[in-house]
Amino acid sequence: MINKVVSGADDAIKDIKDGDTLMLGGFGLCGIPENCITALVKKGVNKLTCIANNAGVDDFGIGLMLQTRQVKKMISSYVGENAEFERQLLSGELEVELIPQGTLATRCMAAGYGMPAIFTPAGVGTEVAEGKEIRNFNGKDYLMEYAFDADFALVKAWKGDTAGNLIFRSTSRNFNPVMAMAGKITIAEVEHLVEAGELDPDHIHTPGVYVHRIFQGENYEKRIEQRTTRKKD
Amino acid sequence: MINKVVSGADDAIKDIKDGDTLMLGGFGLCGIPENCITALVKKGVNKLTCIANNAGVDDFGIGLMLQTRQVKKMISSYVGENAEFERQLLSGELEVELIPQGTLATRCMAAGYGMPAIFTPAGVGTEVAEGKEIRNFNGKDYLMEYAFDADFALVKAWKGDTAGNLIFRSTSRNFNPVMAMAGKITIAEVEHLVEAGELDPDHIHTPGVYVHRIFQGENYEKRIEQRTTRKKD
Amino acid sequence: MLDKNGIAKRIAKEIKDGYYVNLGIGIPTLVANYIPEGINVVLQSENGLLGMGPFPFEGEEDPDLINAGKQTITTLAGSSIFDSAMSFGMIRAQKIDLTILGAMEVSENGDIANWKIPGKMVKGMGGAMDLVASAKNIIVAMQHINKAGESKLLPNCTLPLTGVKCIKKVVTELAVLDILPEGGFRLLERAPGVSVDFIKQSTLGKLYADDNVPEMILD
Amino acid sequence: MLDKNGIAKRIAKEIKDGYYVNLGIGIPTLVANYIPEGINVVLQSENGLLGMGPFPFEGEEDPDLINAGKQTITTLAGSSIFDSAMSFGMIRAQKIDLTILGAMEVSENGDIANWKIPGKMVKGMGGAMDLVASAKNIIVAMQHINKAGESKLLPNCTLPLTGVKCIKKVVTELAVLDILPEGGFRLLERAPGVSVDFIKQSTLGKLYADDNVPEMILD
Repeated sequence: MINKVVSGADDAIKDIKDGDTLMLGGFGLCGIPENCITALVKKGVNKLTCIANNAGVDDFGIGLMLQTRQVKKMISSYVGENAEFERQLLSGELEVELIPQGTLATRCMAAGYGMPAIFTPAGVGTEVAEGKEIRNFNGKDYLMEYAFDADFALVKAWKGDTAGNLIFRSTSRNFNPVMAMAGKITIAEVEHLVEAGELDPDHIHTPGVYVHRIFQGENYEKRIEQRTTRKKD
Repeated sequence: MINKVVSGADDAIKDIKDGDTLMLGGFGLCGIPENCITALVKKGVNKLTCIANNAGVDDFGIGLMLQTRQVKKMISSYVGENAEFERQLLSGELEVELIPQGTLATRCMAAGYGMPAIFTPAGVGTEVAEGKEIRNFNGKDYLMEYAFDADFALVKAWKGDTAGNLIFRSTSRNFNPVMAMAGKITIAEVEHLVEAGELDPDHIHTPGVYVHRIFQGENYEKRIEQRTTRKKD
Repeated sequence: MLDKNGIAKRIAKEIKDGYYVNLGIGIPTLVANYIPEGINVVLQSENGLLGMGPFPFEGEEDPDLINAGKQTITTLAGSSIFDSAMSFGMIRAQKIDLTILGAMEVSENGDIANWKIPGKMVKGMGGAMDLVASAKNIIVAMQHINKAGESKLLPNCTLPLTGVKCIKKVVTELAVLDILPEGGFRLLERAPGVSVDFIKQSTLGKLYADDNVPEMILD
Repeated sequence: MLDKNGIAKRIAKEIKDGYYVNLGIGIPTLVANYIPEGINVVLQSENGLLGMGPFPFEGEEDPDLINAGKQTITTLAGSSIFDSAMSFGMIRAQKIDLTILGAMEVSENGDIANWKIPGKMVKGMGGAMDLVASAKNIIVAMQHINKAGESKLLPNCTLPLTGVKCIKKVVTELAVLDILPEGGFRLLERAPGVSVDFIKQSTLGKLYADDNVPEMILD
């Protein structure tokens, strides 16, 4: 089996350079590549375009890269849970492209499946449709949307093996598998790195062929954005 | 949770009628819906269009439905492992539409994902492209292929729960999950039917929302088409 | 006049046995509290879960298990997890029977605006555009009139649209209304104590109302 | 002149460390037997497996575990299983580094015919059209001349095509040849004991050959 293990986050992201387009997995703060983000902040790489469903909060997730003004453009479905984001957007320092969440996910999948474009009804008749090709199938209008083209995809999995196979845990799966498929180079950080052979082939969510580098992550904070509970009766 | 359990194959297929379009999971004889096929033969429903990667062998799989002349048309990528198939084809009793295997799979997936059409380079410049729209993306030609529209999908899983969630075993997965997503009505037969809650939500390949009826199959033969082995040294 | 819980309670009566339901953020989330006993319903959360359960007990929150509103939740027996592409795949393929979401404005031809107010910080449409464009059955939970007393049920939406000709039913603090295929709101039920005349005054879009419109039955 | 195993052996030398490889039915399957030691290669089987292992020991066959040739096989440590859509998704997205497949005819501009003989029972293209249309690196394992002594390396294919302008390298019982971007076969190596003249005679398509073409080194 081909070994994809690298020593850690710094090593994994070492060739990410100014102006690159990155995909970052996660939904809100759930399932985000915490170690890679820390390493990107440390490396200080700039003018990044980030494709990610959300932009983190002020002091966590992609918010950390906004604080250091490393992000030129966000391509997301829902943003603005952080004051710094809003400030940069209003001041024109930051560009934002808002995309329906399903379109965002499917444009990732399209890249991973070698499909140059997909059709979706999301956004027909709205400003999202401006300048896009509309096509009618069976009486319903669809927009043609293109596959993403990302230099790197940074994803976070629960378990991974040395061959790059990934297993996600619960709803931290979200965008991670579709982005893992879509990066020209895919970097996976995992909570538990195991030897090839320890994962059941039937349980693998992302086959190792899609993963170029994998490392054992550390110090996961896994912050909760909306802690909601009920009381025991 | 919504209960999808029906009593058995006869019950599950009771409303399949003459002229319907069926998808049948499996690759060769691996992972085919054996119980549903037996029930279809027993019911004697006719003029079926079958979307399936292969057409079985003379005395097993879809071959059983060919013996009884229940199939009007096969939509497949590779057929003809059976003499009766060839006889019916040459005599004009049976229609066959041959489709590249990846196109077949992706047209199923497109139906399950609500995408009316997909683009694939498979078949460009060949007779498969005849009459189809060709479109160039980034310097490469692609064919536009449409999502399938099937009345029923018949799939075979290893485990399933009462909520219709499915888990497949090894390469018997093949076309089953993409067809399970694609049927207007999806019928799943499983080797092991368990209560909702017994399957790990992270291990489920096909979520129950795609499955309309599920039953505990019986008497699985799981025939091997090409038994290849090596000797212990 | 209904409060938010009243709106949620009335909408819950629209949920049928065997439905897969997607609940948006806000009032729609409250609907889960009023699903009638004996009705089997599966809640979808578009971040990748079928079978959303209640909030966890204190101390049992799992950061890896959240809903589309980023709230900590639980799973149920029979839940399944999937990625974002499959989640919106099943939405697009109309496998979800009912979608309930909030709105800022709805027009008499079924257009909806619920994501953007020009001049204000725009957070994004999230999954709303996918949901309204794909769902076969959408109920909007919204306020009939804004704080200035202006109608939010309009001839045409004034805000940027989320989707066109997609809304079939609206439940507000004042009324239950269908949107007719040929256009126009049809008044089906009045909130307790609200007159047909008041609903007429409060609806700027074309409204069809009989003289005898029944009052909602909430329990 | 090489036998089938010789062709497979020569092709195996094209496989580099870290390659994901799809092997077609026939001679390509034999290539697995000659992958050099110390080279880490992962074999993909397009029915849904990465990490194809050897045939099982007698009595250990698993009907649920087959390759695209429907043969019983095994998995290896690090194998993964997926559905047919993902399998061809990774093929289409060019995640597979090398595809090796058989052919009936190849043309000097890289067209390939390997699925249909008019007048004969047509079994289908299986995954071949997807593979040739998508793969960035395809090697064809084929016979240079048929039993009647006629060339199968042609100016244009006479049989219905499987794919156009997609083949870059051909290994036959006589030679290793590249197909040039501008068209034409370029002779790279001769099989042991085979002369350049014989290869010229046996190639109907345009052939570029130096006087000194090295003999293949197989071990």
